[in-house]
Amino acid sequence: MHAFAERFSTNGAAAELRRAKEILGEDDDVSDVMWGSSGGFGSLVNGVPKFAVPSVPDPTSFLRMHTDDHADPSCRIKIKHGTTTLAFRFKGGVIVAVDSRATAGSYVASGTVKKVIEINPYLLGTMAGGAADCQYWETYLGIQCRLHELRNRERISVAAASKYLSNLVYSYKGMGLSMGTMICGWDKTGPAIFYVDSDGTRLKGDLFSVGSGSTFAYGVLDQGYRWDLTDEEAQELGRRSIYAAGHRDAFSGNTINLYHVKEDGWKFIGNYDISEMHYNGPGGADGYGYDVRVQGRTSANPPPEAAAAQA
Amino acid sequence: MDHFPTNWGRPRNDAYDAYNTYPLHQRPSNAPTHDKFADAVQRTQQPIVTGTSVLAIMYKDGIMMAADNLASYGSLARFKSIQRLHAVGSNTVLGASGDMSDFQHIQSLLDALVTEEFTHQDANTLGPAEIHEYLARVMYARRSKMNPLWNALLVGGFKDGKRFLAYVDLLGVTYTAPSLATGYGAHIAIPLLRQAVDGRQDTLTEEEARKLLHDCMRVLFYRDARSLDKYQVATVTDAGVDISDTIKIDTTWDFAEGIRGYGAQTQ
Amino acid sequence: MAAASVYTPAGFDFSNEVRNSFLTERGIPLPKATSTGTTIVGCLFKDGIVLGADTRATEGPIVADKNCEKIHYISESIRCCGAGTAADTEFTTALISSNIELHALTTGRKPRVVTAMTMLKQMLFQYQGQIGAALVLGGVDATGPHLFTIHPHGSTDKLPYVTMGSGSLAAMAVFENGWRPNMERAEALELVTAAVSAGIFNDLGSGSNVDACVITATHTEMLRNFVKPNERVQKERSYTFRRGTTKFKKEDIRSLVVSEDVIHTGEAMDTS
Amino acid sequence: MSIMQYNGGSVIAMVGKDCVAIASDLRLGSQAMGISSHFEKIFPMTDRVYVGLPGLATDVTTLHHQFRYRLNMYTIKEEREIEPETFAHLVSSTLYEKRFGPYFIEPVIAGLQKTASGDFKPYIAATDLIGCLNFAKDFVVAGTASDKLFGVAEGLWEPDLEPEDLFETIAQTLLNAVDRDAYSGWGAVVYVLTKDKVIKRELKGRMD
Amino acid sequence: MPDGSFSHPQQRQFNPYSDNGGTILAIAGADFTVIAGDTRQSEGYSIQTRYAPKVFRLTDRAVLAVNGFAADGNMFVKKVKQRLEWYRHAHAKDMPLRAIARLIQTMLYAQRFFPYYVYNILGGIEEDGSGAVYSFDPVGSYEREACRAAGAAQSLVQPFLDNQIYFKNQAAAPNQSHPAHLPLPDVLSIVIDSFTSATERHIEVGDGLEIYVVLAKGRSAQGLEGARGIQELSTKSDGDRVFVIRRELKKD
Amino acid sequence: MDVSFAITGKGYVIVAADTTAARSIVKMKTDEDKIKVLSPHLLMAYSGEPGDTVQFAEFVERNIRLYHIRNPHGLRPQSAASWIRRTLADSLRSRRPYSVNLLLGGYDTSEHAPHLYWMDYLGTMVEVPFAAHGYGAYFALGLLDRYHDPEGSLEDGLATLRRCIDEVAKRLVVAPGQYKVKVVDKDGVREIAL
Repeated sequence: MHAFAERFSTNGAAAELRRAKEILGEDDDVSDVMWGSSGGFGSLVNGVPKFAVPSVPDPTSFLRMHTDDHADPSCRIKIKHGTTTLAFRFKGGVIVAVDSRATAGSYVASGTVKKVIEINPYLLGTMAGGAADCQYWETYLGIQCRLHELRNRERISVAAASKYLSNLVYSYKGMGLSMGTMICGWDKTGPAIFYVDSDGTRLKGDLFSVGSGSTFAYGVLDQGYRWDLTDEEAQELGRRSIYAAGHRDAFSGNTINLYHVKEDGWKFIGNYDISEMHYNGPGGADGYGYDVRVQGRTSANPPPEAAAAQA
Repeated sequence: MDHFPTNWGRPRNDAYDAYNTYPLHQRPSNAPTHDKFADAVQRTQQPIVTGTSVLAIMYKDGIMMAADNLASYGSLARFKSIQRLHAVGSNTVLGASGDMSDFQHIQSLLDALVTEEFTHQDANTLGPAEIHEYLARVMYARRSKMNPLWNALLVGGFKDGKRFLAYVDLLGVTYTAPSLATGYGAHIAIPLLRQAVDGRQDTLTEEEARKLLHDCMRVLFYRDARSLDKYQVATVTDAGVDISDTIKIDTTWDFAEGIRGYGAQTQ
Repeated sequence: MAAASVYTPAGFDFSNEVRNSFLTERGIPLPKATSTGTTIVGCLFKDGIVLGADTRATEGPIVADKNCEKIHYISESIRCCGAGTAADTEFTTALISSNIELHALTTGRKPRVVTAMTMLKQMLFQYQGQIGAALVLGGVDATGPHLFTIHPHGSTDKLPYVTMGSGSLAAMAVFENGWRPNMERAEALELVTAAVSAGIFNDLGSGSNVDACVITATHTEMLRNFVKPNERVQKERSYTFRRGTTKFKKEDIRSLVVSEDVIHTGEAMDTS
Repeated sequence: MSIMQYNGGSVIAMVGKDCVAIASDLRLGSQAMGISSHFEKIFPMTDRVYVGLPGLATDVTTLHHQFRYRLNMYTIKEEREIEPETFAHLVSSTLYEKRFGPYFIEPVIAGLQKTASGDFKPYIAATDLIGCLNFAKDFVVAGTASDKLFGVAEGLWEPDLEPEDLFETIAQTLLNAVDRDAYSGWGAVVYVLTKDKVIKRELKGRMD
Repeated sequence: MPDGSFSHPQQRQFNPYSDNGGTILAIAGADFTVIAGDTRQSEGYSIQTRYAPKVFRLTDRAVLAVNGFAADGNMFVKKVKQRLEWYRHAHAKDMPLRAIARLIQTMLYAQRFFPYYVYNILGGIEEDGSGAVYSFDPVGSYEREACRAAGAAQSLVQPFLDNQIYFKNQAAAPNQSHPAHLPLPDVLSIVIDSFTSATERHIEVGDGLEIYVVLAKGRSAQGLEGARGIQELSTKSDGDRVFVIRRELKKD
Repeated sequence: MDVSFAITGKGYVIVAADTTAARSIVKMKTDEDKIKVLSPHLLMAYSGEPGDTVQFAEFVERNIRLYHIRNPHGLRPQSAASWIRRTLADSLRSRRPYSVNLLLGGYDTSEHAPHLYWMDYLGTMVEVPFAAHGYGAYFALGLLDRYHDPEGSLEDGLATLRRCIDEVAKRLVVAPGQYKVKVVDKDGVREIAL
């Protein structure tokens, strides 16, 4: 039958299908692309995926009512939150350090979250805010970066990648996405860090920290930061800063993941338990913890005779 | 997104202008704009004419379902002889509580479905499992459109030697058990039904089943203010669907004669 | 000054109320108290009253107490089952119990159930439902057996069989179906057990064991944990730890034994 | 954000064989920010009665002072030390007095009760914030990590543990529960009460 | 009202969500994975049914447990199974576990603005023969783990598993270290004890327990022989195998 | 938007508070002293609800002075802290509570040790080696964990304080411009120009 006629006819197979879909609500049209090996991501090649939006007057407040436990403490759908991430540039490249805790309300939902997303061997993204938002969009960004490489026979620049991500999430502004990420990498221009968040902000910079514990991390980071740090010093600074946040902030903690981006791509330096850092430190002998560091030291200042009398 | 440490990552409350985008004392209004035209399309946001509980159990020969004949309009006992049990095809019966107009819509959907299945002439007929699956999809699709069919439905049937009994409601929630009840019955009748049926569905006779449902309908009439003392029973067995005539519940209130007042009163 | 004292006047102290509403204004919601979801029941039989209750206390969806006691003592032949806010039922019944005892001493007569009922309803009405106690009061006195329900706002009801709490519908179904006038003691006890069990097994707010109390003119029998249908099964494994599993930083042992050395000093006293 | 989570903190008490143990974390927070890792929530009332006060920190101090005061009055009046059960009722009525403006504390009481024969019987109890007493034969918990503590304790607790084994069980229960709670942790302290001594141990817990 | 319920006007609206209680958990071993869930489905204080499965066999090497809002959960499982069926038709083999995990992420994220209220745990055997558990939040963030509990009693069960599976906070005996993976019988007993404990303390957990065990290809069913009420669900006997063990839990 | 810090060191407590008095978006004054000297060896930095702060500080000052007059000796820091906490906790139960956050630094001349108490408007009190109130705490605490030395000399202490102030100036949007710094040690209280 003529395709046009079929589309509007009220009988025949197509009409049947249309009616069934109307009743059963199968609105996520399954395209042929999904049939193949691209079973999950097939539709992506056709552009940005489509999302189901509830049919209510105000979808954002609907989403908020059901997922934000600050707006409604008894909300059941708890999206994971909380984080401290940081990244800074120095003469030896870029250091990326993150904690690994995810909390849902007061419950520590996970202590082993990978908050550095390895977009490709030269690009890292950090994860703060909604875990799913970051994971999904940065994976998606990975696909786009790879496509860029295939189209243009060269690696995408950090600036372009971050711009891509920024534009993407900006198109969903106001819908309730929550993402604060740093896209870090090394391209033709050298090491670069871009901060991108779901408000649509995109900032180029040398030093960023993002997340609920970022203020604590900034405290240590700013005081220890110089451009000409050695690699070891820089790694220690990243680790020490995340420890500070993990220690003081209830929503950050568990372990530190440390990455170092150099000219030949990023390298995973290690995973460090924050409690282990507190008591023993990375070397095993010099704990970061205040109590451990100052053990046996006292502020009491007795005059010599009183001290002697006490002893 | 809110960047304050204690709220980090949560959606921003735009009633408060954290980013100082408005230098003057003029804040964006968050109040929902009231659009008269938006009211033109009204969805069922609350049921109007409603039916109360439906009860259903499995027994030795099939399934049995009961529902009273009342449709209430709020607290008004509006229609006192409506039928809330509906045969679908020759192996299935559907019992509905909740909004009666939505139920009638479902009936017409199902009738169309059965007719269509019949026209295929392929020797297949729709059994209770298929009907239930269809209803579950319809109900879930409507809830996902935020436009629910305000019902709790029980689907019971007997086909190819197998009993089938399942529940589906306005949210699309489904489940199955040897004894089911909707509405008030889920609180009042279920304890009695579970006690009598669960684990004994293969030995329970039709007579026992009828008595059980009768007793439960009586308890419901005693305690459910939206119920009636007239009900119908449907059975689905090997022999097909049978929906009984209206049965009247016998009640006694003589215990009340000994009671004086609600407290210290004695005469 | 909210000075602490053991001699503070009787009654509630509202001194924190201002502070708490101040905190609530700051957007900090107040926590919930333990409540007993509860199935409590009571029914009349030939010689008296049988009361029944489950034994679960919940805090939201968490079971706070698996075997709490919900049948409270009012007097020797008057008992009261409580549902609602646990502390309220506990203290309200305790207060009335003590007042009933005083009343009995003043009048020199055995207390009556209506007296307890009136005291309870007056107290609850006074607090306008703020005291969240839903009660089933039963007992036998000089005028015979009586059974009341008392709602948090102070309304009462007098019936031959009553239920309260989140499992009340389940229990009531059993009563509506099975209660008859002038039952024997054993029958009544069985019916009450069945009613409470219906609550235990069909209502998530009720659980664990059945407590029952049989009150007759001459004798009151409290059957604590009358039926225990929900004993925990044996665990699959033992979970004791090797000593030394937990690392600790500091240890401080304080001995409570007062060591006393008896030292003989010289010779015994000369008593000659 | 409930008021109980404002400062955080959790307490648990367990019964062993002729001994009891009570343990708490040491965190004092101001919402998500940790302020101190030395905030004790367990206080000895007599040699054999200990009380743990998890909840709003200002009320921890206020109530501790109030209990100490009432206890002194009791001791002066009665000329004997208070028994744990009596103390539990003192706690309960103190809290219920403020039924309509409660202290935000859920006390946990652990002690050894003197029996008629002169032995000591383990006693534990907990109340909610308006003083509903909960006596248990196994364990009681309270605080922001209470659901976690319930889960672990229900799995790990066994009857008739010797003092040293009881220490391990209560310590493991507490540490693992508070590690899953954002508002509790920052070190922990355990008291094990036996008839002739009190063992206090500060645990090496996670500090994040 | 003291709870503030009348303090500001609220718009009443149809709530498309409900919570149906229950708890699921999964533990990965060296060459097996155990996925379990209770079978109670409840709403509010009512038990809707005592037997509603929450754990579903997807393939011979993958099992999915869903928890949260039952209608969303069932619909989601249905859609996952449909996608896997298509994959099977296109490729004449079952989708590997890690691919299923990613598939579930994208399917969940497609509903980012109208989320499925479903907590998913995917357990099974990876292509290299190791046991694996993937856990998801309602909008699709996921990670591979060794054990995970989700649902109503997650906060009761998870710390217990931390202690017993990961040996968290336990110092190893002198000159010894904690095993990286526990043997199957130990895991099974920990799973059963987790559920009996959760049943004691959480009102929405109980009635029945279904434990799915996925064994890697070539692994003998050692450790399962003694189990009561075991049933094999695998379609082939020479590949990865799936078993289910059914137990009763308390019904109050 | 007040920011205050306090740091203990070998035999002293440094208390620092910003000097801005702000109303909404306006700075009313930039040299306000928000540290009260309560006794020869006791300092109190206050911040919080405008009006409450000064009223409460003066109330405390008078009462501590009164105690000193009535008794042959002043209150030791512990006792003073306990009394202030009690007053604050009780006021919270009154019709109009004081909304004041405090840092109380004192030197105990009998045990020759400095003491520092952190106190918030609810009456929460805890003794700490260093403390901060206001948004500054979010930046300073991590830093102090790293750099604070309980046996540091006064110069060390001031250097650490300078780090805190720098950090806040660098990161806090509404960072105050100037601080008043006071020190208490065995010789009593004195003001230090930073």
